[in-house]
Amino acid sequence: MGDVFSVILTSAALLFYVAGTVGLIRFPDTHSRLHALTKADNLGLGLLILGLMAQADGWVTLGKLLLTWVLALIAAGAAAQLVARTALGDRR
Amino acid sequence: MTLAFDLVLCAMIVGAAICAAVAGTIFAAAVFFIVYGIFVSLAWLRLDAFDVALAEAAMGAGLTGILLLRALGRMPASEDRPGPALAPALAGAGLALALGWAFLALPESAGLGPVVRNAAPGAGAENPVTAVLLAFRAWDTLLETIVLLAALLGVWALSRDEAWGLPPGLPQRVRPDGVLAGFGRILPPIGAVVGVYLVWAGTSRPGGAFQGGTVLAAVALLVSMAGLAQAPRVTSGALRLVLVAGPLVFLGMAFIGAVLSLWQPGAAFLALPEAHAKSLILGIELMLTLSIAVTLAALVAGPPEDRA
Amino acid sequence: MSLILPLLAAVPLLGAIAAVLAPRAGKGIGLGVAIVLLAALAVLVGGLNTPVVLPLGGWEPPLGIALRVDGLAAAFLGLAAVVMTGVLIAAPYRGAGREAAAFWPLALLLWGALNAIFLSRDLFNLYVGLELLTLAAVALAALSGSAGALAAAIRYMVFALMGSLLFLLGVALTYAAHGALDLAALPGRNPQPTDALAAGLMTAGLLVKTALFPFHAWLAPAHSGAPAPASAMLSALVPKASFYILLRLWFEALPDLGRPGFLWLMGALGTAAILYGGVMALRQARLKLVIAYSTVAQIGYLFLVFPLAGGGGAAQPWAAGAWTGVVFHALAHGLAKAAMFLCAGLWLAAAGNDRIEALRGAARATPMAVFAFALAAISLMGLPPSGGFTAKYLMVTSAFAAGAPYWALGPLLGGLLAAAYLYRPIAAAFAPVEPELRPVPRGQQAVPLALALGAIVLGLASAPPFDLLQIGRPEAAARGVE
Amino acid sequence: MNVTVLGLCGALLVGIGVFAFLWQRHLLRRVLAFNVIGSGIFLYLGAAGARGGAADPVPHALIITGIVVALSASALAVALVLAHLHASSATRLPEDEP
Repeated sequence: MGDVFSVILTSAALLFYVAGTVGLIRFPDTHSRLHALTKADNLGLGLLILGLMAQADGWVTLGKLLLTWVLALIAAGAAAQLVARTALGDRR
Repeated sequence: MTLAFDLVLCAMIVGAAICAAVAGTIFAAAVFFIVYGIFVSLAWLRLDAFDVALAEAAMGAGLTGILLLRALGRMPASEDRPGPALAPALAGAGLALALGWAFLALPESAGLGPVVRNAAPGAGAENPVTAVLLAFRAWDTLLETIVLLAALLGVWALSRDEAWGLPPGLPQRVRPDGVLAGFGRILPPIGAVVGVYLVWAGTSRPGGAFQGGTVLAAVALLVSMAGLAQAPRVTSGALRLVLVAGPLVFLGMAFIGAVLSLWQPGAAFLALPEAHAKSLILGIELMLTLSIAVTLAALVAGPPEDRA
Repeated sequence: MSLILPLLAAVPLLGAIAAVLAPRAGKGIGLGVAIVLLAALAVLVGGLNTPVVLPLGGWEPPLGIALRVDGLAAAFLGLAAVVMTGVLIAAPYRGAGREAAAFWPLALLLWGALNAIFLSRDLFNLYVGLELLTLAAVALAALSGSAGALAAAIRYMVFALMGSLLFLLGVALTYAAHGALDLAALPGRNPQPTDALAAGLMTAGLLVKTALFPFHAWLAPAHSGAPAPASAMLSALVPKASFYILLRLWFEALPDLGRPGFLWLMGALGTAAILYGGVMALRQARLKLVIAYSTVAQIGYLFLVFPLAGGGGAAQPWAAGAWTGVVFHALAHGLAKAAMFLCAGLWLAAAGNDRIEALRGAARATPMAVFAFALAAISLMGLPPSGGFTAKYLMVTSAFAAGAPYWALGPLLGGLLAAAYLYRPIAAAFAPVEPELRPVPRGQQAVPLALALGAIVLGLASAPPFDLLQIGRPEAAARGVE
Repeated sequence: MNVTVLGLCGALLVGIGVFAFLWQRHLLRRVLAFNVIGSGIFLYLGAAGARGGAADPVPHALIITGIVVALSASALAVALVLAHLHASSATRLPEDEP
């Protein structure tokens, strides 16, 4: 049961990663690329982590996985903001 | 199945390495290098080398990548044309073939694994890697922390005379309410906990002074880049004390052992008394972590600079 | 004994840490370290009858790392101690400015790295020691901060990094094949087909680091671009460390891998280095470049050890003499070269540049320094009575005795070339003109004089160091590496 | 078998790195290539140590030491390259200038 759950969720995660990567490559300018990347990848990571949680063997592992997602969210958000602002600065 | 995974992983590693080696711009090369480092640390996981995977991800990919990107940021875009390719290609291919042949020609395992695992508990660390680093081959580790110090002294010596005495790196200008400042407030407490945990866990599980120190160095860099705290001047006595604290404690313990050996049979230079080995190793590691963290942060920040 | 061994490497490192904490006291700390180490070495050499081995921390190899001191190690430790003491006395850095805050700890780290290498018996530990040595040496080469010195330091770094990686690759292959890193464990290993590749990689890396022709391109700019006290360390000591590892590797750890072709190649490259370095030195207009190219030539002599002491057959009775002669050469060159660079530094400060013409009349302005330079020159040329003469005598006689007189060609022609390229600065110094040099205090001239006298004394009283070198002399030095 | 793949991968990385180190002229690219060679050597050593089944911890410790040493050397090299750039506005060695 847990394994099926994991497989479904991680496959869905991969789909989001592919979508994000396609967006990164195909979108015309920095801001829309960032949009594709952060939205799709954060969701992908969330699904991946959910899928992996089904495999966790204890509360500590669950906590670590959750923390991974939260930290990656914060880091991705901050990094995207910084890149976006630098891109704006470059255009001026 | 796992063979397929390893083949794909190796293909990705090699692909990233080739891209890093030949990418059209240096920026692309540096980014590919970071990706490459992450893939290599995955390979270390495949080899059950968790300590190495942590070190490779944190230092090999992370800090080295930051070093390259930081340097690129200071460089004008310049024409970048490599030299003739034939001789380098022959040298590279020849060496790769020779090494590949040698790997296949190596005799069956000739390692020290069983010897180390037998002796590790007596050395005061259940993690055999930590036992090797801080007991059996402590002299290597001591010299290695001194190598870090030598590199930092060399980096600092490259400052211009007018900038000597300023804090390491460029002066930072950050908006106090900006994203970076907010990010810099959230992450340090978590980073500090993770860093110390890596050291504490390192005696029995993967982790240790170098991995923990790298995480703490990243925290220090983030705090400084976010403008939340001013880095101390390179002439500051306190900064210098922190830089040398680890090697100093390590060397000091070694010297005490040497002096004790005059009347105590079991004592020797770099020998830790077996009864206290575990707590002494943890103590030395914590001091080393502090020094490693500050040294790495200062190495990445670079020599003091007075102009943008 | 077991107390002294680790202290020899650890005390300079401790001194470096102290100098990081108290940059203003750098000179005092350096001299303190020098006194402790000279005393420790005196005790060590006085009581050394057989090689002493010390497993560090009580962990025996293969698990741990062992230090070992024999005659060869003691001789190089002594060379480092004497040269470093002279350099630390002569170095002019004061205060807590950029250069002073960098020079004292880096010089002590360099000393610690040298001693760690001379004592170590572990291949990977030798790699870490070499890296420490390289980083300290590169930083010292860049100390002046001028564009030329920085380019030279980078070129040095590029070569040194490549050398380190090749050495490391060989070490990795050795461990993979034998599960051992201890030099003493390798002669009794179970031979593997990969051994030749491992030894070749290590040797190639060490050749690059020793700057043997044709890997010499980095040496002259780096050694001449550094401040004089740093040049003295870089030229007199640093290349000796990687050569020392080569000696250990081929004469102690892997003598069974020696092949006549390899020995011949080393001798040929050495001879080429002697001739090339001599000709290049002859063509330089700046004194520091003359001295630096002279180092390229002098390094060549060291590699004659391979065909002369390593060759089997007819060479046997004289092989040990050749081995001792080469080590003598390393010692005499170290002392003489340090003296020369310190002299060059004095003249550079007194004249404002280091062109050879600027030396005209120096014999009147700085008589002691000119005397020191001339004494050092006598040793480099190999004239009696000097350490250089003893060394060349031993090499040349064993070349003739072994029926391979072509190996005497390098030392003999090299001596002539040295006489030619060193004649120019000495002739300029004795030119009968009013010197345009600012006066130099006698105290500063005394240091190079003492070092140059050391090179002479090595020839006058060659028996004690000769006997010292026989302690723990590797068997292969007499039997041949084949 | 899996270990052999990783060991051969290490050998290949050394070759790629050596090629880039000798071919590239820009000094930062050479620092990068140095690191590729280094990690290739480490992977080679680590894979060789893992052939016996249970991983040998000694190579792991050596590799961690090696990674720290490589990072130290890279940091000094990068600082030298930047100082050289400030002093002479060049990103490569004088003899490699076109």
